[in-house]
Amino acid sequence: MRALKLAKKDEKKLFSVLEKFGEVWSPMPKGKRFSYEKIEDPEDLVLHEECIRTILPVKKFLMPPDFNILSFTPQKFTINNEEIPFKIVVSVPACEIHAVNILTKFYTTDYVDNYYMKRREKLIIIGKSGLPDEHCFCHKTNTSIVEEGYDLFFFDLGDYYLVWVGSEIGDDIVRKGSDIFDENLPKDVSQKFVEFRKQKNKSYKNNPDMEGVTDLMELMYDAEFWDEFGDKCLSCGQCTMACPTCTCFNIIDDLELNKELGHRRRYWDSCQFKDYSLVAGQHNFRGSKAERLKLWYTHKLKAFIGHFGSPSCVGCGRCIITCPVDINVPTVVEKLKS
Amino acid sequence: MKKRPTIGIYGFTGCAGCQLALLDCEDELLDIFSALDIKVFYEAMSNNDDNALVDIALVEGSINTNKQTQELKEIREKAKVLVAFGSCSNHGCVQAMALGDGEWEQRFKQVYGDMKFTVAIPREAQPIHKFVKVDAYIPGCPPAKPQMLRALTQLMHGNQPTYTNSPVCLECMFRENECLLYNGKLCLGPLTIGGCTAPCPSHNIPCIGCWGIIDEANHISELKLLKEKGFKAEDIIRRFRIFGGSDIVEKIQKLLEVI
Amino acid sequence: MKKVIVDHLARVEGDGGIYVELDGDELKKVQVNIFEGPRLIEALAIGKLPEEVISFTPRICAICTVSHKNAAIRAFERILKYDENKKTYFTRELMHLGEMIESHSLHVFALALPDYLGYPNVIAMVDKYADVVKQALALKKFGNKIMQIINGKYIHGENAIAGGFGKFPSKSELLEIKKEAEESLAFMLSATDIVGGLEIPDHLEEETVFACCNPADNKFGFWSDELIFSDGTILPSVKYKENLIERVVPHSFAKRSLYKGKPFTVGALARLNCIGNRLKGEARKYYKKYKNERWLKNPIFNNLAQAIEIIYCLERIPELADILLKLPDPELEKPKRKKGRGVGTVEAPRGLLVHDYSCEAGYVTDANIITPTAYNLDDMEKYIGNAALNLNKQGKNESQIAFELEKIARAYDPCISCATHLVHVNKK
Amino acid sequence: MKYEYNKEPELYTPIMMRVISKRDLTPDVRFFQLVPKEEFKHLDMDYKPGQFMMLSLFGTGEAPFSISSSPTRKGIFEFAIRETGKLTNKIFELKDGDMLGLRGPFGNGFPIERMLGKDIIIVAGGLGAAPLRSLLLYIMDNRELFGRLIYLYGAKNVDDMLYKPDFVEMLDSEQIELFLTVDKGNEGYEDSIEEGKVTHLFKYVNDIDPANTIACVCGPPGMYKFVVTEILKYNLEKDKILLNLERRMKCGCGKCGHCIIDYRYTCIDGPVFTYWDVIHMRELI
Ligand SMILES: Cc1cc2nc3c(=O)[nH]c(=O)nc-3n(C[C@H](O)[C@H](O)[C@H](O)COP(=O)(O)OP(=O)(O)OC[C@H]3O[C@@H](n4cnc5c(N)ncnc54)[C@H](O)[C@@H]3O)c2cc1C
Ligand code: SF4
Ligand code: SF4
Ligand code: SF4
Repeated sequence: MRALKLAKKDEKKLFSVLEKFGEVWSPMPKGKRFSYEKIEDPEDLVLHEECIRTILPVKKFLMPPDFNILSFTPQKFTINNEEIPFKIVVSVPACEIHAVNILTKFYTTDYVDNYYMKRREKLIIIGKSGLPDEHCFCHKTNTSIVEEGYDLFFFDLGDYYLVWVGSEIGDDIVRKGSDIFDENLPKDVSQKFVEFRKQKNKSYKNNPDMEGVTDLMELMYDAEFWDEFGDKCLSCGQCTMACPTCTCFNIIDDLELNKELGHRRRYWDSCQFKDYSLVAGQHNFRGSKAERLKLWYTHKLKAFIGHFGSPSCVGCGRCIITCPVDINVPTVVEKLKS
Repeated sequence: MKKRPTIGIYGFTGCAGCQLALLDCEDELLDIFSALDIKVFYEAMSNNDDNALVDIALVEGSINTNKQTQELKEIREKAKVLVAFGSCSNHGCVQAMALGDGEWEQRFKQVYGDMKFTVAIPREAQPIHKFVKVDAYIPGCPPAKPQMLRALTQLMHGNQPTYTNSPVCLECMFRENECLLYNGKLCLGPLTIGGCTAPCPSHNIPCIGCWGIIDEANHISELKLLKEKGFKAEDIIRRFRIFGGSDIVEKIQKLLEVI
Repeated sequence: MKKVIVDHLARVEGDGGIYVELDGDELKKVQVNIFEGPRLIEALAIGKLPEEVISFTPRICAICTVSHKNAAIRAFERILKYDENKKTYFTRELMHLGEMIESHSLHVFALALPDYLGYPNVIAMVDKYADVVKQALALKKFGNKIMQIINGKYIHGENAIAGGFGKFPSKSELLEIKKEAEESLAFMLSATDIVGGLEIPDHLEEETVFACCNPADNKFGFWSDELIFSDGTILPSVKYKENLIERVVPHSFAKRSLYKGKPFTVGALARLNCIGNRLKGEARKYYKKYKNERWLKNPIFNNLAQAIEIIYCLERIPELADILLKLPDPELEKPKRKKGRGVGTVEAPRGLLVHDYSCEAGYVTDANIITPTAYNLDDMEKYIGNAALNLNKQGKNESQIAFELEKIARAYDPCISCATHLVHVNKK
Repeated sequence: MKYEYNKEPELYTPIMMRVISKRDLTPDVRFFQLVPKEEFKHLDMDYKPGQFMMLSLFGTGEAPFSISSSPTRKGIFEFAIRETGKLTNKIFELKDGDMLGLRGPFGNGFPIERMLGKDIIIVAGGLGAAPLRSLLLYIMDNRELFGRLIYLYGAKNVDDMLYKPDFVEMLDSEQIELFLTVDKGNEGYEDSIEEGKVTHLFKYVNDIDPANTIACVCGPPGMYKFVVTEILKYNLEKDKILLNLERRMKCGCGKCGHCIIDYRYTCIDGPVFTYWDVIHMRELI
């Protein structure tokens, strides 16, 4: 893999290079948190020192919360062929890139979801390794290092960034920006890189013990704590919206007033909602909140292994700072272990 | 050309906002009037035909006089599909916030003294399903434009309108808001029927629950949570009641047990 | 005996009717009946927190929701002792103008105009008056847009709270509002001439007293802490009860009010009659152009007054936007006091609106809300009586009379759902 | 990133079908015959018994329905649809010639290859007879490829029995050992239909060779446990008991998530599961 250097003094010039490749999106403050927003001002492109945990993850670009998939008349259905612009997201942490890789695997296995893939092809990911905060636990889910799925990946090594090139587009970008990207890496780069990694590894403050949770999910299936969590859960669905590897959606039809034209809408659904598993005859396969939570945690900690070899939780910590009643991967893992 | 479905839009006690919300669909108003054969719509037109049989009856407002009960029953007879339109008709809205506390007559006396009214005999406000069979519900205080238009078109095509089964939090997350409840504000989003597109949390204002209570609402857990966050139990329960209408009445006892 | 009965007033908000009994040349009975059931909102306000009352009292009426919100906020801010900050103040004013535009354009174009042009509703006018209808709807939509941007929703938004706003409108939103106001003015000027050119019947005329808020510094505007009457009286808002006496009548769930023992009128016409000479710009030109003696005795001119007020709003918005663009967003303030009484008087589109609260230890102990329609009902009955008598003399039949009477009610733009909340509770 | 993937066919886009005939099977179940509209006739829409399709109606929505016809009778698609809600109410309003959208087939279907040469026990409850009809017809049309065919069918009452005339007629057939029952009230059919739960028909199932038999079950969610208990008494291997399950589905192709059970998607890994899966995974029945 190619690696280059970007001097910090040239950081502000990055925007004008990226701009040539599409819309530039970067984490912007939203209250105490962040969200990926489209930016127009080079000043808004900030490569933060710590990992930025936006309210909604990168999946919002790949499968928008709510969009039309088909248009139809009584005679025929036609796919929504809207032009999707290239988007460049900046400052994406490693765990999120893992999440995108999981999504991509998921959406291309068995059947290929073109709505996802159309957007994936148009998404340029500029990763950035930052320092963890008090909630990050990607070191426990093996997602703190990422090897594919990004176009460029930045490491902050003091007065410059080390930039990995991860794709053809990434290569195009560094070529376009040849005045700021420098092929000649400083001599001390490997030493500094090791230092950075060491410091990062030392900085984790959240250390849930994830060892063996997969089997514990099975063993503790009937444990009482699930009901306690069920009594607490508000069924607000925030956890599933925030989680970078949650994919469930619902489909409904909308008609246009006074016209023989309609649209089929696809929008995020949540397994925490009551009618998620409801079928005809009012039979509900997951009538209780506890059952629905079990489904979610099975999916995060166990089920994905069956298909893809690793669980789908990437340790981003979103569930921790999203769930109002403290149901999240670390608290569930703690219960599994007690 | 297909026959246009006939519709009647009737208002009882409320703020008339649901009908107004319909008139507020400025861009679609011409379409609405041409797609539907509107027989009754007092707020918007004067050539109303009170006796018309209608395919769809949209009923706004709660019922709180004997005269209204009578009229509502007549509308039921005339309508193929009767739709409760907006919070007042769905669950009573604010005028039903004290429903079941047994003090209505006292309140009435406080206000009007011993006056004997000739217009009608008043009573405590109730949602319309207490009097007639309701075929579909459109929640909202008032219903939001996209959801209302969707419901209208569905009704026009003979479909049941989709009833949102997700709380306000879903749309709040779609708009990528920092969660107010998480940050210790008294937000009723998780207890409230979605569809409004979460305008209030999007303006940093906690949801006050104006669309009414969602099926799965976990009042007990939210009560416990808010108590932990430092709110007084009676303040929380009172907040639950303001827009809870008739739906909260059965839950109150359980909540009182918790505190 | 001739009876004129309008069972159900059309093209007004809420459920009301008119009942008139004529015996030969004599008027036996005239009643504006309000069937809309009482909601006892004020009684329900007792024992609640100010923020809760501020969110649910606007549910009294959808079309005046912002006025109710501003009135309630003004009342409570006096109790809770907030300092007024400029950004908040002017943002509220902008939001208020949004409601004026929305409500007035709905009333003038969609509810009243069809009467004069002989249509059952505004949509039916499309064939001949497509342009007017489209632009009027666009104007109405503009009013809604302002309320949606500032208050969160166009009906019952929650963004405005005591102490400020959850979120202030952004720069681009303000610029958008400003631009649209400027662009709408031309249409409104020509539309005002259409309304000004209508023939106004004189079968009801009689002098009356008008009342409205008296904005400070001799300015035109929609709120203040003083009331002004067309007989020259000026009264601090907190003393409203001294001159406006309430009573209950059996044929209506709305209470009535009298000024010095006589009925009076509030609303756009009242505002222009009392403080219209303070207008500036195009609004002043149009005021000068159309103002005449008959304005003092004929409520039907209310529609014209509303049109002129829309011009005022469209001229005021760019000014406000410019001011707001320069001011930084303030932090949300905290209350400094928990008890006391506060009266908030504002001008709703249909006239004077009073919110009067008392608090003890942070909770509401007393609430009184008087809505414009409630103030107007007595005068409305008076004019309806006059008209009935005169039209009867001219030999008109029942249905012809009924049509004319309805027009009067509509000119007043009664907001019946408002009216039924006129109640006063005193809980010790 | 560059991705290699097959962009066709469009997963979520239905093709248009035309209703050519319909009839009532029970008071709330109607049988529909559909053929592709001209422009879609060339598409190869082969399917297996036990698979399902997503049916779409303009503006109302989409839902999964088992194919009731057999691939041995090409060109026509048949469905037995119960009126239970929004979409199905609208489907019931369809007239001959009306159009609806269809996509699929989805699901694994019955493992026909494994079943060849075997004795087959089919147990159907209620609407379960719809997907099992596909299998039944398939076996009947290829009768020589299978061993014994035992069919047990239970319905709530006589009126609710799907394909009743066909079944009653088949009772005399040499090709099939068929037994019918209703929960209550067999008036008028005392000779042909018994009274009692479907499990009670197992008394007629005798001389089973467990090594050479496969059982296929489909019915309401509550039925599986009881039926499986009965079948296990014949010592059938766990993976020779096949259950056709139902879950909520929105996409039919393993993306929307609703039908997930542990790591399996009912729409891809099912709807036909083995009894071993049931033991292996919780929540299946
Ligand atoms: C693999 C499979 C095969 C099926 N085969 C048949 C069949 O052959 N004949 C038949 O009549 N029915 C069949 N069903 C059930 C059928 O899908 C539902 O009856 C149908 O979705 C109800 O739709 P509706 O819009 O009329 O009901 P709604 O008004 O939407 O709701 C009625 C009930 O149906 C449930 N429901 C809604 N959507 C779905 C969905 N997508 N999947 C499952 N349940 C849903 C609701 O939860 C509710 O309880 C099958 C279901 C599955 C999963
Ligand atoms: S975020 Fe928490 S409360 Fe909300 S649905 Fe998820 S687990 Fe339940
Ligand atoms: S702010 Fe309120 S509505 Fe939004 S997610 Fe949090 S609890 Fe739900
Ligand atoms: S209060 Fe809640 S339900 Fe009502 S509009 Fe606001 S967010 Fe929606």
